[in-house]
Amino acid sequence: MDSESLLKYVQEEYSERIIGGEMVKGVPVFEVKPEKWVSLCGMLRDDSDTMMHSVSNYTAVDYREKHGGFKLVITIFSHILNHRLTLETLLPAKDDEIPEIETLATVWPTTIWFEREHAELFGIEFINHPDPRHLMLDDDWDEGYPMRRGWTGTDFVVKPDK
Amino acid sequence: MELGVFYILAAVIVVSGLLVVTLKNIFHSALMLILCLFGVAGIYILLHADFLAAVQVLLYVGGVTILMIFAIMVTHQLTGKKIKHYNEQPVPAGLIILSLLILLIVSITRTAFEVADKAEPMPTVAVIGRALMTDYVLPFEVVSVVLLVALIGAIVIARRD
Amino acid sequence: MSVKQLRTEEMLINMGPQHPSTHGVCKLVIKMDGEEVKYIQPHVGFLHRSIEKIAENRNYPQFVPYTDRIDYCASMNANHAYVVAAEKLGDVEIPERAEYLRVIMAELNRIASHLVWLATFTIDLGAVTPFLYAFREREDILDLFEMTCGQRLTYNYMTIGGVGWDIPKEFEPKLRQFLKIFPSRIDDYEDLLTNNPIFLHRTKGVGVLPKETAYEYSVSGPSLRGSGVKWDIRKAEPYSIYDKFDFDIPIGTEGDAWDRYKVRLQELRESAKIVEQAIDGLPGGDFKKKVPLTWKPPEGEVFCRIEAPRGEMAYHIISDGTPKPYRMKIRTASFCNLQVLPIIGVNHMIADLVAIFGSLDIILPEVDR
Amino acid sequence: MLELRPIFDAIGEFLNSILPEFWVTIVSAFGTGAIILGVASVFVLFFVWWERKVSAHMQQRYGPMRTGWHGWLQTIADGVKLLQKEDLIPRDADKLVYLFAPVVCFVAAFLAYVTIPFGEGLIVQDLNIGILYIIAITTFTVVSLLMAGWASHNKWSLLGGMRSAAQIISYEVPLSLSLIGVIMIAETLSMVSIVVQQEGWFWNWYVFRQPLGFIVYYIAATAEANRTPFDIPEAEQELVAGYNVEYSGMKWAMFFFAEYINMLTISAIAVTLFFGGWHAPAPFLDFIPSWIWFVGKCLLSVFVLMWFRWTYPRVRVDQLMAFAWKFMLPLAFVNIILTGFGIYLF
Repeated sequence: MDSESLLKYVQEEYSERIIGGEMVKGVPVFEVKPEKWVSLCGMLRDDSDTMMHSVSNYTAVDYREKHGGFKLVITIFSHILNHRLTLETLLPAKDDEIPEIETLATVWPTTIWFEREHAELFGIEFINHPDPRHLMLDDDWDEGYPMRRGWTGTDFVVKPDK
Repeated sequence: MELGVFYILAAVIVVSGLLVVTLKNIFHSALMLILCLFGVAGIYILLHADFLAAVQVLLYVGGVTILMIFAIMVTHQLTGKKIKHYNEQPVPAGLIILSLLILLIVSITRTAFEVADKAEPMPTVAVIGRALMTDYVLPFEVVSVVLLVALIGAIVIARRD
Repeated sequence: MSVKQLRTEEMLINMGPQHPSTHGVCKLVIKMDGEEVKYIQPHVGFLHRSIEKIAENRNYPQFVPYTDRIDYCASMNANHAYVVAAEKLGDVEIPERAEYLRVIMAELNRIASHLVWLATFTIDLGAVTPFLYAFREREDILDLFEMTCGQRLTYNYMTIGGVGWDIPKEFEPKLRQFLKIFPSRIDDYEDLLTNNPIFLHRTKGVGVLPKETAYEYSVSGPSLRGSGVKWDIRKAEPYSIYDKFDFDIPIGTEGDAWDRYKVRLQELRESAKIVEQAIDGLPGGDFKKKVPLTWKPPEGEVFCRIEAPRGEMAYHIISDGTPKPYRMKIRTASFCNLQVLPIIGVNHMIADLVAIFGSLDIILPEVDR
Repeated sequence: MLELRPIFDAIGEFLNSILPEFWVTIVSAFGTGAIILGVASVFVLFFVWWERKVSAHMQQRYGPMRTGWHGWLQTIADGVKLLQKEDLIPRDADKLVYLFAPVVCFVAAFLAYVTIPFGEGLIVQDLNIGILYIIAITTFTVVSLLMAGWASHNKWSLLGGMRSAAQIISYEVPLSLSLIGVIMIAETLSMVSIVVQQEGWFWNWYVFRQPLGFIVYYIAATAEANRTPFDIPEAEQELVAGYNVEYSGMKWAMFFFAEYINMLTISAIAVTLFFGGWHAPAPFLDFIPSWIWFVGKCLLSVFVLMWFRWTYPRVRVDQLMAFAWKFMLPLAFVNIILTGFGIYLF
């Protein structure tokens, strides 16, 4: 399916799950309601017209100043139909709040590591995550969430072994 | 000189044999067993039974004890250092050992050991081979069958899980 | 001594971070029943440099050297992914010569990267000699790069708006000579490995990656194509000028280590074909369009992906109109490919685990970024 | 002409003339031991350098070039380095066993040299059970590997030790059986007698009567010596270095030394049993001393072992076992049966 018809198709089929959709540089981008996030992803995967069975990228963006929360952005695509689209959802959060959302691991297992990374670097909690450990940072990291904007780093001191 | 060598070997055998049963670490016991069996092979050489000595080393050191060590390594619990030897039934064990000791003493004292002449060592391999294939062919085959049965039995037990 | 004490137990082993076959600093916590691996858990992050955070504090052109460090075996491709994304973000038109040079360099680097893979994979299987054979050819490519940009590992060659330097005069004859001998060198590798019964036994049926699992875990690159999926971003979503070249996408059938090996060897030949076409069609003219250090792309975001040697490499750049990106997410192939290791690596011997790890072509700085 | 036998005979006579018999025995025992140790050490030094050169030239590089002419001093420099290295003992190691493992390995490697005829009359003791002795004594190597693997208190070492035990026990069987064909034809276990029977032209060598036996022997011996493609007990890429991962300095060097000595041992056995020992391939070449022929053949065999190592990938542990039991063992039996028929018919 080409991008135009994909945009139209998703807007019509899943209108109650999305807030809006638009074309950004030739790729359809949809704003999804946070509570419908997982169910929409699952439907897009199983729908034989979209067949989005792979994740190209999954990222979190700190938009606390601009939109008042964190955005999750996932780019999914189909090997067979050769089309891709981007889904976005806004998780409201202020200051040091930790927003929560259902995990996508049930839809695409590859998101497990992406979510582990977002959880430790951005401070987003993924509910029912199968493996909620740190991925990149130390297990006992307690210096905040480095990828949040405004995090300036800590004076890193090597702690002696306990 | 031979006597000196004999006493050295005997000391090695007795000490290592004692250590086999007294050491707390089962891996060390197995190593001591290798030393003990090696000493026995040395005695065989002193007696000009060189074929027997080589077979002793080949089978007992190269085969049996290595398999024992292998089993020790595979069973994780045994690789720790805190293995304790303990006797659950000391009385029956003591009785058996005592009777064995008496049997040995009796048989040693009753046998009249003939001191052979200083004969030149003979190639024993051909003689042993011929004996095994003619006079003792039946016992030889029976032993083989017993070993085969043991082998199959081991496989059956190991395959159960 | 009870029977329970005599029971054989699973052994927990830390494979890594210092282990010769984890290709960098990765730790695999594995549980072994005898020689058989029953459970694998990769631990990564030892090389985490938070390049994404660094990106937020650097101007766009300043960030190019950092992309080199994401994948040190294929820096050109990592450069390429970044500059293509940034140019798409700012709608920068670049001279045609620059596009051709980029393709030549990217494909040469793909060859170099696959050669490193071949070398390390065979050394994982215990064959040391192909390692040095592959490095011999890689050396030629590195000489070409050195001639062009003065670097042998982290090139910093491509810039937003073109490439940093034009190729010197002696580049083309040397490249043509390399292209002439290279196919026979690939035949050498095949002689050493492809028909070697030990190699066949070590790779056939080892680490089978079914198509469905590959989809679920977003496996990409040769590892995906080994499973029989004809998917190559150079063909599926042509970026740069890849639509101008004629090349095939080799695919496997079973998805085992053998197929991944065959696919990569075939890709060596295909990449050489592309380089040949590109050097034949190399136009004259400018090689770079000047982009100032304080280049400001318009506000907006872009997601752009390319086919790196290890698979899909993508940059998601969000710009707020300032000279520094608001957020940059780097999606790397190894990050997803490594996730599949615990799935396809279990119930194999530990020697096979090493072979599977090698056959997936994981590079750890790419995972950790 | 340049035979070494008369020299040793002269030394023996000289000793007999000045010392009582008991002391002659002692002195000659220690003397031969020292000579073997010295000669073998020189061989090992040479092999290490040679293996580097062979591998380098197979891989289109030079290998060591800086220390001495074409790097021939490199091994000595390495030895000096190893002597200076810190001798680490892991904290949780079983110290006594840990210390003795390399010693056992080293000694076991040398014990085989008692019955190897290096040239005409150049043998320490021509035992009646020569071959059997060598097969028996080389099993001590595996004991040392098990000791090293177990005592290091390292899981990789333990795995390496287990692998080596399984491997060597498995390959011991086809190895021993492959030699039976030669023994059946020669009707003796004595190494010297076997060599004497292969006198004359090269087609008298047993390799032409026992090709199958030779192949089985050579493959099994490669496995016994832990050389690639059967080097799974140390498998650098899987087990880091297997049983010797915790060893450093001279202890590690002793394992290394033993490995090269074993390489020479299996080559020497192959030469003795299958390639006519010290005999020249043709009678008119007899003017060249016998020990040169023997050493030359050994070096050729060692070169083939190196060639294997730098060509093949490593097999997997289960494939190794399957190969031993399902292929090598039947082949060895077939060889024995064929030899039996051959002896019966001719």
